[in-house]
Amino acid sequence: MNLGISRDERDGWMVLAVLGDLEMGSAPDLKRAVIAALADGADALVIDLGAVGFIDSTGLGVLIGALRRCRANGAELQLVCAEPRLRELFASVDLDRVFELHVDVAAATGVAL
Amino acid sequence: MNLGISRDERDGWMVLAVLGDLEMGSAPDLKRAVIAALADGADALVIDLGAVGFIDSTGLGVLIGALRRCRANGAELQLVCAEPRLRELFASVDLDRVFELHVDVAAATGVAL
Amino acid sequence: MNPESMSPSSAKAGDVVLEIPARAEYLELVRAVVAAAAHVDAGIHDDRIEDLRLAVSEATTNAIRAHATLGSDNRIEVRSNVDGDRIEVEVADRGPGFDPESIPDLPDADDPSRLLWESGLGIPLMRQLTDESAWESDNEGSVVRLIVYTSSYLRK
Amino acid sequence: MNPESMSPSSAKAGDVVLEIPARAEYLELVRAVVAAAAHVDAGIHDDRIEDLRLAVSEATTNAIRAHATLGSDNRIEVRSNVDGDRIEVEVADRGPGFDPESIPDLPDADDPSRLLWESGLGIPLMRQLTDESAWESDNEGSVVRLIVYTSSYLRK
Ligand SMILES: Nc1ncnc2c1ncn2[C@@H]1O[C@H](COP(=O)(O)OP(=O)(O)O)[C@@H](O)[C@H]1O
Ligand SMILES: Nc1ncnc2c1ncn2[C@@H]1O[C@H](COP(=O)(O)OP(=O)(O)O)[C@@H](O)[C@H]1O
Repeated sequence: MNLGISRDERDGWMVLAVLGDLEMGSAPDLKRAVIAALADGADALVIDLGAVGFIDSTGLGVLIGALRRCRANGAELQLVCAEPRLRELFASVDLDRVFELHVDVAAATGVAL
Repeated sequence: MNLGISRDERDGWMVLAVLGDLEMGSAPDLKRAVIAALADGADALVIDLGAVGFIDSTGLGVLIGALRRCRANGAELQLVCAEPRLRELFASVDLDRVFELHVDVAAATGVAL
Repeated sequence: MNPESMSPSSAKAGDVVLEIPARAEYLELVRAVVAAAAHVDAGIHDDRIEDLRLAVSEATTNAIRAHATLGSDNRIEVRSNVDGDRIEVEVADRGPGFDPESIPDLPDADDPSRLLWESGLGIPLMRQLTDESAWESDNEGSVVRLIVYTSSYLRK
Repeated sequence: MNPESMSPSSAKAGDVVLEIPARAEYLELVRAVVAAAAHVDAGIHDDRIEDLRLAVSEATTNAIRAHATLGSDNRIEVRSNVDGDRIEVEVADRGPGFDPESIPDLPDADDPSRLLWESGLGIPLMRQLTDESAWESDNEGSVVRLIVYTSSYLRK
């Protein structure tokens, strides 16, 4: 299974919009997209999970790795995730304390840079 | 699995609109509905398969049985089935020569009584 | 081939095997698994998958009925193998068996007695929908093998 | 319990068993089968099925990885049993095995070193999502048993 990942600029943020299930088979696609965005000089990233229906531990792991990579590059990272079940999933392994989950892209890019 | 079957009068026809998959587990529901319609005195029946996604041999068998029962009661039977795959299915076992398949209820009830 | 030869130990590496209770509630699951197993190979045309889905559903319906005649809750095994341009599905039951050669032909569609045949459409449909179909049966059970070639886009 | 005890011969009458090649392409199929097997019992709350779906997906991901470390194309078995108000799923692999007791705890969410842990979330998640979870493992493989009670509507 492949993810669809589109890149978009918005108010100085690079938005990666993800479409599909984020799991073992597809999570590496997102990892590559984050690495590429940072290599292209992005210093403020949004990962938009609005069109993601399923995330497993591999998907969560890639998001943690993305945060680590962004911090190492001095870049910002914000997540968009409105779906209640997925928000609960982050909370169930305390990742709601690691990430702020925004309800839409406007809320995420509204964070002061 | 249960079928949804609704009954409706139209221009002297009793229309049985079927919703669901017509297979082993559900086909008996349609058989019962046909028997009940004839018992209630219907002399012109339309079975509308427009909201049926899947039909198997059990489903086709119930339709054959419905035609036999209607003829035995001197009642008319017309079928509505527009979906190309299902029309092909009837044709693949020559049932297009047993039933006329109408594209909508108006075409079926347009048949002269 | 008898149903024994379909036990998991003889499975090929790429097989997807589903074992279900012999109950009508599981038919939809069988159809979903066959479609999903076929979809793993992205090259397969949707129409062919639809054909196979219906053919396997027919085979499973017969298997469920066969168990019912024995009052048996023994399970049914559905094995799918996608290999290059061909999908092979075997449905194995532990029913009473039957003689595949002695299945009567249906009356012609123009014959009024055709309407007496509410059953007997399953095997003709399986033959129509697949490129190859074969039955083996003894008093320990039956196995149907259904094959579609993914390159045969159009129904026969 | 070892993986042997999960061979079809010991299956309970109501079991749905799925055997797949140890490849990521089949994860979605596993999730669909578990959900469908659970849905056959109409009384089960959708939220609990979702929880189980994810937990089983995690177990299967680990099983696929375990086979990959051996370079093995041996298959993985997922057995679902719905019984009254409880669904039990077992995922059995033929991987190298591991010591479930020695899995380290993750650093606290406030600990900066938490970000070094891109993996290790699977087992904590399975524990969170199910009412009971148990691992048995030896050098012939591992079995995870996951149970949800259908009456426990809310996540723990
Ligand atoms: N797996 C099976 N086990 C036992 N008998 C079978 C099996 N499959 C088919 N048969 C026999 O063959 C007959 C014809 O099957 P089929 O063409 O599918 O029509 P139907 O199932 O509607 O009768 C069945 O009625 C049954 O007697
Ligand atoms: N079925 C299994 N076979 C072998 N090792 C396993 C299995 N399940 C889990 N493990 C071991 O336990 C570790 C932790 O598993 P888990 O919490 O799911 O996180 P992750 O799979 O992301 O590492 C794995 O890295 C692996 O070493």
